[in-house]
Amino acid sequence: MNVAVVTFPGSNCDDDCHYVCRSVFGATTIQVWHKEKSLPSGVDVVILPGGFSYGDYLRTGALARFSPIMEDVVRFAGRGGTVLGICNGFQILCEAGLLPGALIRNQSLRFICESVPVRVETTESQLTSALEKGRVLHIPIAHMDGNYFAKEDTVRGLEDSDQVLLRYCTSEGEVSDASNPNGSCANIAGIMNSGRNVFGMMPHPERASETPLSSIDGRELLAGLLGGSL
Amino acid sequence: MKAKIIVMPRAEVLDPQGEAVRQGLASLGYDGVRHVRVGRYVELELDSTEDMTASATVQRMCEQLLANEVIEDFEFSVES
Amino acid sequence: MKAKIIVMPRAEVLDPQGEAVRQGLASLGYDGVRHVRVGRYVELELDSTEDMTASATVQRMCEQLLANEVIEDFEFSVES
Amino acid sequence: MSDYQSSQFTSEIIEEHGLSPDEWVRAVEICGREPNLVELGIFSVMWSEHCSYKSSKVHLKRLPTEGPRVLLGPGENAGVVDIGDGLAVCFKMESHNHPSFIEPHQGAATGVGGIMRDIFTMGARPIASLNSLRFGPIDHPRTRHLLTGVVSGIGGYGNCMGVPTVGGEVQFHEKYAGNILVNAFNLGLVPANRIFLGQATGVGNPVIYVGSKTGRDGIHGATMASESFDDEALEKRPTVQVGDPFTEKRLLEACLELFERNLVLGIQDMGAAGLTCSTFEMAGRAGTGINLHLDAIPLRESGMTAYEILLSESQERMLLVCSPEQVESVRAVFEKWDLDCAVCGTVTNTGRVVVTHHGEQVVDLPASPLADNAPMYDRPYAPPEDLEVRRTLDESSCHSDDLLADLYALLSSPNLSSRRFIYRQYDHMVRLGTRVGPGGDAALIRIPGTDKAVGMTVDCNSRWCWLDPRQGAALAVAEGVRNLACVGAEPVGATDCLNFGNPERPEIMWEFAEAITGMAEACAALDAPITGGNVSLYNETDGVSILPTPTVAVVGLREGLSDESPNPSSAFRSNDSVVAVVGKVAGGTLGGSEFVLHKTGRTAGIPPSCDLSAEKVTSDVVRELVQGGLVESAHDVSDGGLLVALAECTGAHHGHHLGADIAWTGDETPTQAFFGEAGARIVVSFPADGYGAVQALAEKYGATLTLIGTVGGDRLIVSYNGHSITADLDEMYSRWDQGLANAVGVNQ
Ligand SMILES: Nc1ncnc2c1ncn2[C@@H]1O[C@H](COP(=O)(O)OP(=O)(O)O)[C@@H](O)[C@H]1O
Ligand SMILES: [Mg+2]
Repeated sequence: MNVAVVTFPGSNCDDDCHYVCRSVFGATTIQVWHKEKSLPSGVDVVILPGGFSYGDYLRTGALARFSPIMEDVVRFAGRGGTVLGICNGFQILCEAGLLPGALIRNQSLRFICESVPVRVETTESQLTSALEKGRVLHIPIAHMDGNYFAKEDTVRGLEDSDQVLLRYCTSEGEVSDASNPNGSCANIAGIMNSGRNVFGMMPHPERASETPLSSIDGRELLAGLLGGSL
Repeated sequence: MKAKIIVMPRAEVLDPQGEAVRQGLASLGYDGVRHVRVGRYVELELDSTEDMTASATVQRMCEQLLANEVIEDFEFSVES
Repeated sequence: MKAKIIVMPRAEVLDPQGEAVRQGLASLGYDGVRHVRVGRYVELELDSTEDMTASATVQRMCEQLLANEVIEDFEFSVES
Repeated sequence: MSDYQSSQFTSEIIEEHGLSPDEWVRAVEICGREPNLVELGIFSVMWSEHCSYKSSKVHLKRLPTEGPRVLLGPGENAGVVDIGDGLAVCFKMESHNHPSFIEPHQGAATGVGGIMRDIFTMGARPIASLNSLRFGPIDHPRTRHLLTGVVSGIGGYGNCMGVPTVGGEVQFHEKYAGNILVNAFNLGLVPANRIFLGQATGVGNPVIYVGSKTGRDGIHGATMASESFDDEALEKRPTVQVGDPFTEKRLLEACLELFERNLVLGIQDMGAAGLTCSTFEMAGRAGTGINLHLDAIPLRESGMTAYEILLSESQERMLLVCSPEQVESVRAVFEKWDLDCAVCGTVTNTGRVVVTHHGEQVVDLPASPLADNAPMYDRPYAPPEDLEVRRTLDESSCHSDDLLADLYALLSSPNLSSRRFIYRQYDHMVRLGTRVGPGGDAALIRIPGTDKAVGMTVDCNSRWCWLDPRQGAALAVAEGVRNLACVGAEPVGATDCLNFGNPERPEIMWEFAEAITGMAEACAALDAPITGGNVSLYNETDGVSILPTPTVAVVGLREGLSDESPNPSSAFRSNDSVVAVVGKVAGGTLGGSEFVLHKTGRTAGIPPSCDLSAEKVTSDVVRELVQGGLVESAHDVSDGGLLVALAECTGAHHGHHLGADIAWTGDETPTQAFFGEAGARIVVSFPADGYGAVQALAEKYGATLTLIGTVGGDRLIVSYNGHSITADLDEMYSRWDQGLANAVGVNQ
């Protein structure tokens, strides 16, 4: 399994993604600098990691989507290649138009870092095919702009074609306003594109992949993608 | 040549900053404030070209980078 | 009654966001952009009062909450 | 004043540069002539209290700075301590009090940026931050604005840097209403054999400027009108610096790339006094000189004078020296990260710093006398006249009529309630190291590729320090060591940030000297050598000084951890486990306590003293208990006393509340027993069948161990000499958890 992790200026979870892919899943990881014009050959999965690409200046992800590497990431996704955007990576994918909608400022206007429960909304994806629908995972979020917005019909479209991956919920799996940490439309925490090969999520599965850390629930999502044996 | 660009959250998009400002103003005693929206204001200094081209250029800049039309509207003016 | 307020980083203060946008525009091929500053644009709807009072009120709102005068300047207009 | 005897400057100009008549004479001596205006500016910043430590140095010398693991003590940008496996940690704490009062967000942000540069300039990658904050009372009109701004500034900068903020402390007290404190700590990880120093070595080597452009930021010095400063130019000087964490993040990665590839001989960040300080210090430390060309410096604004360029405090800049062959490689690295990089000078053997601007020589000064032989003062000191008044407390006036109501009130008070409102705004998990984060007694950060983790904590009970600076400072160190013990870490070093009032007042100097004495004793007794720190004086507004606040951050090491080792926790874990206190249960005092503050609004009385041998024994026992997995929880008894500590043990973990049934007897009043404060006490819990092993360990060290109850149920029942309270867990938890957010007036 060859995983390319793109480093934008200001990315700060790139090291974490390399580390987890390698040491938890035994994948081969390749560092890709954003100024590269093409992804290395033989890449199976591309990860756009979390962080503050371009300092989050202007809008999150707005400047990163124009990084030279992004053209090839778009081509790769167009060929059906698997792309995962985590947190800032999700924001970049939305700005690049690979995923619908946008991530705006948290409703509280404050940064939120904590482990939150999220509910698995579909099993029709590489990430979740081994999980049960409705399963509650505890995974950390850490963001200032995680408030998912899309037009009503876009959200309905996502729901109708089963593209919602994860929703914020209570520990018991109930999706409600009280369990919505940032104001996201329909409590959406993660989605995929219609081709079901481009994934974006605000929670950080790489932060929940080893026993000494907050939980190991994130590992189950990544396992679907990286095919490692747990 | 100077371009002045206003980028605002679209009407249907929730504007948490605007709402926070409204509440902040209310708690300071300004309760006559009915509605607040907070957007971005961008000022560009351009190498002077003809007005027409400048307008077209700024329009493209907004579409490509300065505004995200999923959530934002923009308007601008160009002056020399 | 509507107030339109522009809040900008003061000229002498570092504006990292403006600089990042300038570089971003340059990398998109807009290299005629010499200088960028990014500020905030706030639109308020006020219960209508007389223009004079409204102006004075908005001025106070800016001083108290909307602008941080240590690092920002503001200007505004009021229209009915 | 005629004794300035200057031919060019009025005495006002010299005074406004902060030079005393004696210092002026000394400056003239060093120059061998009268300094020019630019040089005067340089003396001014280099000999400022902030850069020269002129009032504090005599006392700082008394601190123990050596230990078996210390690789580098005070003097460089940060101290370095060996942690084995070829690795070392590099850490330091700095204050950014004044800027944070003027503009809380940017002031705190640039404070964080500054301390991180101190760390990565040593070759280390920053892996964790702490902060220690002081504000006026929460209902003071400015406090909310200051608190929310400071927290968003710390988070904004640290989060963007990708460095987790893993702990800290916050206190509110009226003495800080006009002068808040923002102390920022950072710790980095560095290969022990690859530490970089701030030295300009190798005659002929290029001196390179990297990072942000220089603007007119933070130039103090001359506010007077003189030919070189028209009013317009003065107006152009911002009073506040804006932090740019995006640039600093790139600067960090670029510098780490240089270190990795050994492309640097010496490097130093530009902090206070900017280019001047780094140039003089780098040459001074290496015994060399530097020729500096200001025309090469990347500028943000046009028309800057030599004075302004040299004294600018623009953020996110570094100065480095490499060999001539390396210049192109260095340049390529900074180009990759889109950062400015300019060769701006050369290392010389003259021992002098010579600066040219527009073809003119504007400075020619010897490097080391300025950097190393700054004036030093042994300022007079005497105890404050009101010390006896401060230490007088009629204890009968403050006893609890309703123990339960007082417990609830304390738990929701700004000083004792949960800090979740704050640390939720800090990314405390990035870099995947955080085994124990904010909310624990100390943070515990694992070191990849080893079985080790680094513990860190920052503490200071400034109320105690006001009533007894010597004992208070000693207790700050002891609390740090105790907090580390609770996560199983052994102290390896410490850094401090000494925040005090005006040193020209004898009573402030007395507080300072006493605090140093207490810190020195405790650091020596508890094996926590001071490897560096920071002094912040003149913290007073309108004649009101802050409480003396010698903040101490202690760093510890934990070894032998595996993935399966449970993470230490302060919360009770299982029903029917035994609750015990290591250290004396009795002996808490109400003097200077949270309880007295809550009851009377006063800070008064005789605070606890620090019993160093009891501290040592208590910490040694608990550390070994935690390391050996013999206890399920360990929690230090600090502010608020035993009852508050027990309450914290029942609910310190979200969604995991376990009650307890506690009882003991003694000779104190119930108020004292429940709310009295003291050092050297830690609450532990362990399965009943583990008692033998715990007892044996306590005996081995000669520690007192008192069983006081059992874990279980959904209430906390505490009874002392038959006085008993029953507290509802949900009630306690919600008061504690929401206390601070409610006081600030936000929902979370
Ligand atoms: N400013 C802060 N930033 C981050 N964490 C904080 C801050 N203030 C307090 N905390 C965290 O809250 C917890 C309680 O703090 P404190 O009451 O000072 O603990 P203790 O008394 O055990 O030293 C600790 O885990 C501490 O790290
Ligand atoms: Mg403490």
